[in-house]
Parts: sequence; structure tokens; C-alpha cells
Amino acid sequence: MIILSCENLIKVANKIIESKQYLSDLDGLIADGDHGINMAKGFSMAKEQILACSPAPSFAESSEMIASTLFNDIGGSMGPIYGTIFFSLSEVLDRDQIEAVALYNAFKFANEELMDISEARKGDKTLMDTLACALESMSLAIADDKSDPEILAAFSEGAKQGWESTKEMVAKFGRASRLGERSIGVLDAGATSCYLIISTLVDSIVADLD
Amino acid sequence: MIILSCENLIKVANKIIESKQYLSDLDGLIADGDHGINMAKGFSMAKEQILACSPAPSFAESSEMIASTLFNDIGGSMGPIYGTIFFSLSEVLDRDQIEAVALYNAFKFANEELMDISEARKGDKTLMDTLACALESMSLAIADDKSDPEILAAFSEGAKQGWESTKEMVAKFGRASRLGERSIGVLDAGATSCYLIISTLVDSIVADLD
Amino acid sequence: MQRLINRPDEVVEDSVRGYVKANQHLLSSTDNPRVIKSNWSPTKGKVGIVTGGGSGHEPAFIGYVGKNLVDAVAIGEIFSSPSAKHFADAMRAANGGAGVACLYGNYAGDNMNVKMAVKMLKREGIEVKTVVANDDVASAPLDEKHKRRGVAGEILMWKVAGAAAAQGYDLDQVIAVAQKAIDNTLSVGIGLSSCTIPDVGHPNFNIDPGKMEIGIGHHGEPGVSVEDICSADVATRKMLDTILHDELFASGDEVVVLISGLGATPINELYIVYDSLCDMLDAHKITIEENFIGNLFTSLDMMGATLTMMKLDDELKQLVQAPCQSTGLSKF
Amino acid sequence: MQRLINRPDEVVEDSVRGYVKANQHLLSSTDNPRVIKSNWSPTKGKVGIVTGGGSGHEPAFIGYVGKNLVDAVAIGEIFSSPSAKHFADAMRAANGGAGVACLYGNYAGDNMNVKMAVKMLKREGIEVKTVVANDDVASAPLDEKHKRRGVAGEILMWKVAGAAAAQGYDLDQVIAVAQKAIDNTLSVGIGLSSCTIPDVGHPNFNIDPGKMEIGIGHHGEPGVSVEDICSADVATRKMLDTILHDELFASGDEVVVLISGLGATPINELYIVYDSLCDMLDAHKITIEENFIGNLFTSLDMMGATLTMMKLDDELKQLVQAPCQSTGLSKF
Ligand SMILES: Nc1ncnc2c1ncn2[C@@H]1O[C@H](COP(=O)(O)OP(=O)(O)O)[C@@H](O)[C@H]1O
Ligand SMILES: Nc1ncnc2c1ncn2[C@@H]1O[C@H](COP(=O)(O)OP(=O)(O)O)[C@@H](O)[C@H]1O
Ligand SMILES: [Mg+2]
Ligand SMILES: [Mg+2]
Ligand SMILES: [Mg+2]
Ligand SMILES: [Mg+2]
Repeated sequence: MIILSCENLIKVANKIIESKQYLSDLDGLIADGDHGINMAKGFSMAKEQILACSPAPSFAESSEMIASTLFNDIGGSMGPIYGTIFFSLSEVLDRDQIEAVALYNAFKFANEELMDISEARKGDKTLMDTLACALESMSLAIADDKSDPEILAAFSEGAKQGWESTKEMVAKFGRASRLGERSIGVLDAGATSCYLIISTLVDSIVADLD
Repeated sequence: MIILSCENLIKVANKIIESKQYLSDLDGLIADGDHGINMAKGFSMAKEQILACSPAPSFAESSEMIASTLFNDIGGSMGPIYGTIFFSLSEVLDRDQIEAVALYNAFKFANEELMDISEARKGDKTLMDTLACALESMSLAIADDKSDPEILAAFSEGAKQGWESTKEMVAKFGRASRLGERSIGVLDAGATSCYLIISTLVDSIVADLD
Repeated sequence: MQRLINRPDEVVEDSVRGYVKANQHLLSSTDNPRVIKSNWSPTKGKVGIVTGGGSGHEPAFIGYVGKNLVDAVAIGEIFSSPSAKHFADAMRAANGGAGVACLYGNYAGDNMNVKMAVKMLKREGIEVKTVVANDDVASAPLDEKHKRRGVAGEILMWKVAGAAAAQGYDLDQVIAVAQKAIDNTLSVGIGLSSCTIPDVGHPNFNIDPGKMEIGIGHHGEPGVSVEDICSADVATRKMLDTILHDELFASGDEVVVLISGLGATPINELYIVYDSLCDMLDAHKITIEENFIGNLFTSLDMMGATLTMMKLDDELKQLVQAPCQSTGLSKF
Repeated sequence: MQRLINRPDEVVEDSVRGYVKANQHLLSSTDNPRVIKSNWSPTKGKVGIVTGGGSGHEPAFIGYVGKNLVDAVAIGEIFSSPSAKHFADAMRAANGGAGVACLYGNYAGDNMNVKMAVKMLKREGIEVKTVVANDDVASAPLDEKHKRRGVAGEILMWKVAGAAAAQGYDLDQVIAVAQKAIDNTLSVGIGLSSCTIPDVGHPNFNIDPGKMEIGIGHHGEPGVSVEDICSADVATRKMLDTILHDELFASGDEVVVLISGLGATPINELYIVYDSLCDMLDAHKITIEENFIGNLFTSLDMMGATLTMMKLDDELKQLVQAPCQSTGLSKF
């Protein structure tokens, strides 16, 4: 059984906040260098809000807080993209004890919702690559009847592969896209933050596994 | 006898035109670096006009052409200042054969007219220094009953001293004036062009002396 | 970084506050500090005109809030789309019961945030329709027109739609005429220097001395070619040719010309470009009916200029020439 | 040099030609290509308002030719006074038989050329009187006020005199009110970067990165001090203190505030300065009755800003608020 709580999301927020410079530096190599600033700002605000609640909010409630902070206060692409992801998770993951397959379904739903607002697809050098690979890898593990810890590991591992695959891609969306071929050789910033979110979430869930 | 003709002024114009860069560079050290541009433009236009006349115009007529070109087409300070000088010369030097003392009187008149429109005085680091020293030196030579060639030499020599004296002065007029003490150590651009005009005029007159 | 600012991350807050104080005769702030609204908004029964986008393009977007122009604007960080909530609040501020036309530029962030805002408003029973400006010819070929960015042509779209709404057009009519306006408008930019986002602190990209970038985007998105700087005549010819290549304009057309500086180019150079352009359009037998020249849609302290041309029909002409008032654009 | 020009020595010709083409509803050229005149000039029986100066300050000076403003302007080379003939021709173009008020800035070249032009006009029987603007506090101490340069305060002098002439003031009255306007006006500038005269091709002077020059002149005349760049709040405080030091302004005063960018400073920064200033003037119990903010009197591509304040009485207030129309300044 996977146990979900606001703690998982606090850890995700901390990870993003401490990666601020790294994410901005990556973004700066092929775009405008503000990805870390945008992300850290949103997740700091959301974290404050979660921590201010008493009693501690549920995973779904915390996830919705992140989503609304992103929708309300973070403009650019990240507000609606990550806002949609966390809003979708909050809609689906409304129980505190779930199977790994439920986590899969939640992220799959998030991915679909995302494709509704963004035209970017796998291969376009965006965070979609991380998300899509993570889901593919996870679905294979589920099809193979793997255990929850194995499914979670596959999720994180797929995210990593998707993230790393962006290095050799040509950016098709976002500011980096105008660089064309010149964007090859650099990891995508959004794909990086998405990997950090997924891997941190998985690590924190695994640490709590009974 | 000093023989005056448009040739003297053509030579003056040529000197100014070929010194364009030098004058601008000097101006650039403590002001806006356009003195050569302004002067070369005015004297090129006037030279064209003089050369276009047939028969060749007199010294006075040529001098008036220079003056009106400066008044009409050259703005800044140089139009009215050199315009006034050449206009004054054209009013006084209406004969083609004169004594050196007549040249003195003409320049003295020009200097007075100039003081009517400009508040700058000797010691303010402007072309006034060249003109004033040249006149002083010339008047001493005249008082000493020197020969015409000696009086002319004194005119040129005085101009040179006046010009060089601007190096150690603090600019009080024109754009350089805002530099205050920082303007010390650089020759004044206008004083330089004024020296070039006087010395070229003297040289060309001396070459024609009978 | 040579800037007159307080904290780099407060540039937008501080400047919007000052802008509102300075223009109380035209506009006011709202409960959302990232939304300002015209003093004539909402007008009951009038279609509300909304736009928004990243800051750093001043006078766009705030400078076009006023009378018979934009009713409310959502203000983003420098070069970054306003949030979905900011767009939603701007729509609420502009809603006079006859629906809202949100007319904005084609950028991924703006597209997504507007889309979410429209959803939010729908839940509240407020009808919002959108037109996405894609006038920047250099940003994609004609057969991928939907990928083109929106640039200074947006100003003409707002002008036309603002006048139409003021004249009583209903929402569908406003949307139709705004779409027609932008469909008849093409722009292209030339960049001569980079620009510095205060919060970043160093130039956003690089243009070498002596070079210029044709087709640059107004956030510095790379253009179609980097070339040696040429004369204003040749540069104008290059811009015009880029626009004419689409074959939207033909001999006999009446047009509006809009030339904007990108921020640091002295405006006398814009008039040099206009002077060249007049001769070239004359030769093409294209008549300039209206011109707007100045720093109208900038990119912080970037040097360069953009050329925008809009093809007129009787309706567009009347709407472009109708009176309006704002700090960015006024017609008597 | 990153410029959109044709030949460097034709920048003025080319841009003025473009400007005239673009603004035929407001003004026209004259036989002298260095003089442009308002479409309402000359008006029989009205005092003609003339100004002029070097180019590179756009929209000054040409941008203030229009309705109820400047009637004719003499246009010099970049940063260089127009010739005596240009001033004289501008005076002729503005003469409606009631005399001409020539209102210009205190620079040696302008002083001499205007003086010669006035002499020429006198011979023709046209009466010209002059007012010399000297609003730049930083350019000389109060006891040498006659040495101070004229800067952006000239705009307010033109506004006031233009309105007065339109309201039927005679020549002496126009001169008196223009003199009162400039006597009640003080300005100060801050420079953050140099500027490049196209015909020179390299920066006119130097400001090191991280430094700013307080009291700089708008041709780059050195200021009173070079300091580390500070926040907009502190910079505004320094500008205001420099102005208040003259003790022209006192608690209870009503003022006009004019903030101009020097060319390359993004205008949102001008609004940051205005925001700071509002709070400071509030604390001094000085009321801002009118504000004009934008690139109103520039120095080519210089970064920086100028602050101008004018103390109002009933007459000045009415004249400042009267309607006028020009590309640089319009009031409805
Ligand atoms: N349309 C899009 N769909 C999905 N992801 C996108 C899209 N546009 C940009 N991204 C992602 O956003 C990241 C950049 O985010 P960020 O720097 O915060 O915003 P901005 O591009 O507005 O500066 C890119 O690395 C890319 O992964
Ligand atoms: N008021 C003045 N009276 C006499 N000479 C002056 C005055 N102002 C400036 N000058 C002279 O003009 C010279 C500069 O001329 P120039 O560079 O052509 O004009 P500008 O100063 O308008 O750029 C100075 O070197 C100085 O000799
Ligand atoms: Mg970014
Ligand atoms: Mg000079
Ligand atoms: Mg960004
Ligand atoms: Mg000069």
C-alpha cells in the first residue's frame, strides 16, 4: 500500500526550491534563464500555504493548493502546465492509501489534461518527454505484474530516461524552440524539473512504504 | 604691399578641410568631437561657391561668401563666430592691395564684432585666445615700426602663442566648459582652427609679397 | 546593468503603481494588482476588450487601456505571460454583460493561461471569445501561419476592436472584425542589440557590433538571418520584402503603417525608415492612409525597429480612424 | 554603431523628411528644409511661437510643433544649434503680424544664432522677443542662474506660451508668461550611459558600468557627481533634493511634474521614478496637478532620465491644462 500525505509534496517543493539555480542555469543555456525562478517562486508560496494549514491537509488538498498557486500567481507556461498536472492529481488521488496503479492512473489523467492545453508532444524537448517516458515505463511494469516498489522504481527510472533523452532533441516549444538545431546538446529545463518532481515524489513514497 | 585675392581664402579653406580629423579629435578630447566636421563642411561649401564664380571674386567678395555660408548653413557656435569674423573682414578689406596695418585694423574690427555676440574673452580657452594674442603681437610689431613681413610674422607668431596658451587653461565656454579642471592639458579645438586660419592666411600672403 | 529600478523582482509592481498614479484620468487599478482597467469599463451592454501579456513591452500592454480601446489588461512578469487568474480577473473587470473579447498574442504561455481563464469565466456564466494575433511574418512560413507570433500588429487589432465595441458591435461581430484586422496585418522586426531583463541582470542574447538580426522576436527570439548592418533604406527594403512575400498586399491597396522602436533606438531613425518606406510603397502603388510611429511595442532596452502593415477595407478604415484615448495611442 | 540610418551626415534631413510625411495633419515643411511649421501658422494677429535647437532630442524640438503650441521650429544638426538663417526663417514662418516669441534653451550657439536672427528680422520690420530657458539646476549654482542650461523644462515653457498666444495674449504678455513659466521651472538629469552621435560613430563620453552621473546635461555635459548606481527611490530622492535646494518649491505648492527618458531607458522605469516621487512630494505637501511622462526630451540613445517640476499659479495652471495637439504632447 502506498501512503500519501502532504509530506510527499513538501519534499517535492523543497527539492524544487533547492534546485532553483540549477534549473535557471539550464534554461539560460538555450532560453531565458528563469525556469528556476518561476518554479521556486510557485513552490515556495504553495509550501507556505500547506504548512500554514492545521490540521495538516491531505495529499489531494495539498496538491490542489499547489495547483491554485500556480494558476493564480505563476504566469508563463509553468503556471498552467504544472497547475494542470497538480490539479489533475488532486482530482484523482482523493484517498490516502492507494495502489501503485492508482498513482499511474492519476498521472496518466494529468498527462491527458496537459495535452488538452499544450500542443507539445513527446519528442518536442519539453517536460512532456519526462512525463511520457515515466508513464510508458510504469505501464510496462504494471503489465508485467510487478510489485508496487518495482512499479514506483520504473516510474522514476522512466522519468530519468525521458529527461535525459531531451539532451539530443531539437526544441519545438517554448523560447528554446527558436534556436532550432542549436538547442541540441542541452537538457531541457522543464524536463529536468519534471524529473525532479517525479523522482522526489517516488523517493518519499518509497521511504514510507510498509 | 600686401596683395589680397580669393586665392588666400581658398588656401585657408583647403587647410581647414585637410585638418578635419585633427580638429575633431582635439574637440573630442574635451567636448563633442565635431569641430572638424562643422568647419570642413562650411569651408568646403564656401570654397565651391568661390570657385564657381567667374571672373574670380575679390578677397572681400570671397570673404563675404564664407561669412554667408557660415551664417546660413553652419549652426552651432562656429556659424555665428567665424561668420562674424569673415563678414567683418569683408566689410573692411575692400581693396586688393593693402598695408599690413590695414589687415590689423580689419582683424581688430572682427574681434570687436565677435565680442558683441559672444561673451567669451581671452583666457576662457576659446578661439578668442588665438585671435587676441595674434592681435596683441601684431600691434606691438606695428608700434615698433616693423616691416610688413615682420608684422605678418608677428601676427602668425602671436596666433601660435595664443593657441598654445589654451592648453593650460580651464574651459569656460562651449561644451568643454563643463569639464572644469579636467579640460586642462588639452589644446582648444576652436583656438586651433583659428590658428590654422591665421597662419595659412599669413603664409599665403607672404608667398605673394613683392 | 544600467537601470533605474528598485528591487529587480519588483519592477512590474513598482512601475504599474506609478503608471496608475500618473493616469487616473484614464484608468485605475483593481483588487488584483496585476490587472488595470479603463475608467470607462465595464460599460453596460458593451463588449469588453481584454488583452494581456508579459511586461517589458511598454507602452504595450497597459498603454492601450483607455477610451474606445482596451478595457482591461492582465500584466505578467517581464517577458512572461500573466497567470490564468490575472487573465480571468481582467475579463471580469471588462465584462459589461455583453461578453468579452480577449485579443492577445500567439505565445504558448498566453495561449494556455487564456484558455484556462476562459474556462473559469465560463463557469461564472461570462462568455469570452478570443482572437490570437499572429502577425509576425518572420516567425514561421505562411503555410504554418498558426505558429506565427503576435507582435506590434496587436495594437491595430485592439484599435479596431476597441472602436467596434464602442460602436455597439456584439461579441461575435467584435471577434469577427478583430480577426479580420489581424488577418490583414503583417509585421517584421529588425534587432540591432540585445536587451537585459532586470531580474536576470545580463543581456538576454547577443548581437555582435556591426550586425543586425532580421526577423527577431520582441523577446529576442532569434530571427531568420544575422547580417551586416545596412543602410536604413536597405533595411526597410528587407522588411518590406519580407512582408510582401506573403502576397497579402497588392497594388492599389490602402494600408495603415505602424513603425515601432524596440526601446533604445532613437525615434528619428523610425522616421528615416518611414521616409524610405513611403517611396517604396509609392512605387508599389500602395497608399498609406494612416501611420503610427514611435515606441509603441518595445523590448526593454533593445535597439531596432518593427514594421507593421495592415490592409484596409472600408470597415477597418473607419474603425482605425475613429477617436480613442490612451497613453500609447490617441486619435482626436 | 548600431543604427538604422542612411548616411550619417544626412540623419537630420532624412528623419525630418519622414517626420513631415508622417504628420501632414499637423505640420508642413517650408522652403528651408531646416524649418517646419504648424498647419495653423501663421495665424493673423496671433503671436508666433518659435523655438529651435540641435537635433537628437526627439521628440524635441519638432515634436512640439502643432496646434496651440510651437508654430515653427529651426532644426540644427545633431547636438548643434541651427544656423542664424534657420532661426530667421522659422521666425518668418511664424509671423502673423503680431510679433514672434522665440523661446529656446541657454546654449552659446543658440544664443548667438538667435541674436543674429533677431537682428535680421528687425531689418524686415518683424518684432521678435526672446526667452532663454535655464531650468537645469545642476548646470550652475543659483547665484549664476544665467549660466544654467535649458533642458526639458522648455517643453512646459512652450506649452504655456503656446496656449497664451492662442488665447490672444500680445507679444509682451506672451514673453512675460513664458518667462514666468521658466522662472518657475527646475530640472535635473541622471545619466546611466553615453550616447553616440551617428556622424562621430563612437560614444560621446563614458559612464562606467555600475555608475551614474547626477546632473548630466542632455548632450552629455558632465554632471555634478559620478556615483554608484542606486535604487530608483534613492535616485529620485537625489534628483528631488537637487531641485528643492533652490528653495523655489514649498509646502502647499501645486506643481507640474515632467519626467523624460533620455532615449534608451525603458519607460516603465520612468513610472517607477514617478511612483517614488509621488510619495516624496506627498510628504512635502506638494500637490501634483499635471504630469507628463515619457521620452519627451531625449539625448539620442542615452540611458537615464530627467525630472522637471514647475510651480503653478492660477494663470500657469490654466495655460498648462489648455488643449493642444502635437506628436510630443497633446491635451484633450
Ligand atoms: N507549450 C509547452 N508545452 C509543454 N512544455 C513547455 C511548453 N513550452 C515550454 N515548455 C517547457 O517550459 C520550460 C521553460 O519553462 P520556464 O522557463 O519556466 O518558462 P518560460 O519559457 O516562459 O521562460 C521548457 O524547458 C519546456 O520544458
Ligand atoms: N561662446 C563662445 N565664444 C567663442 N568661442 C567659443 C564659444 N563657445 C565655443 N567656442 C569655441 O568653439 C569651439 C568648438 O566648436 P565646435 O565643436 O565646432 O562647436 P560645438 O561646441 O557646438 O560642438 C571651442 O573649441 C571654442 O574654441
Ligand atoms: Mg524560461
Ligand atoms: Mg564640438
Ligand atoms: Mg520566461
Ligand atoms: Mg557640436
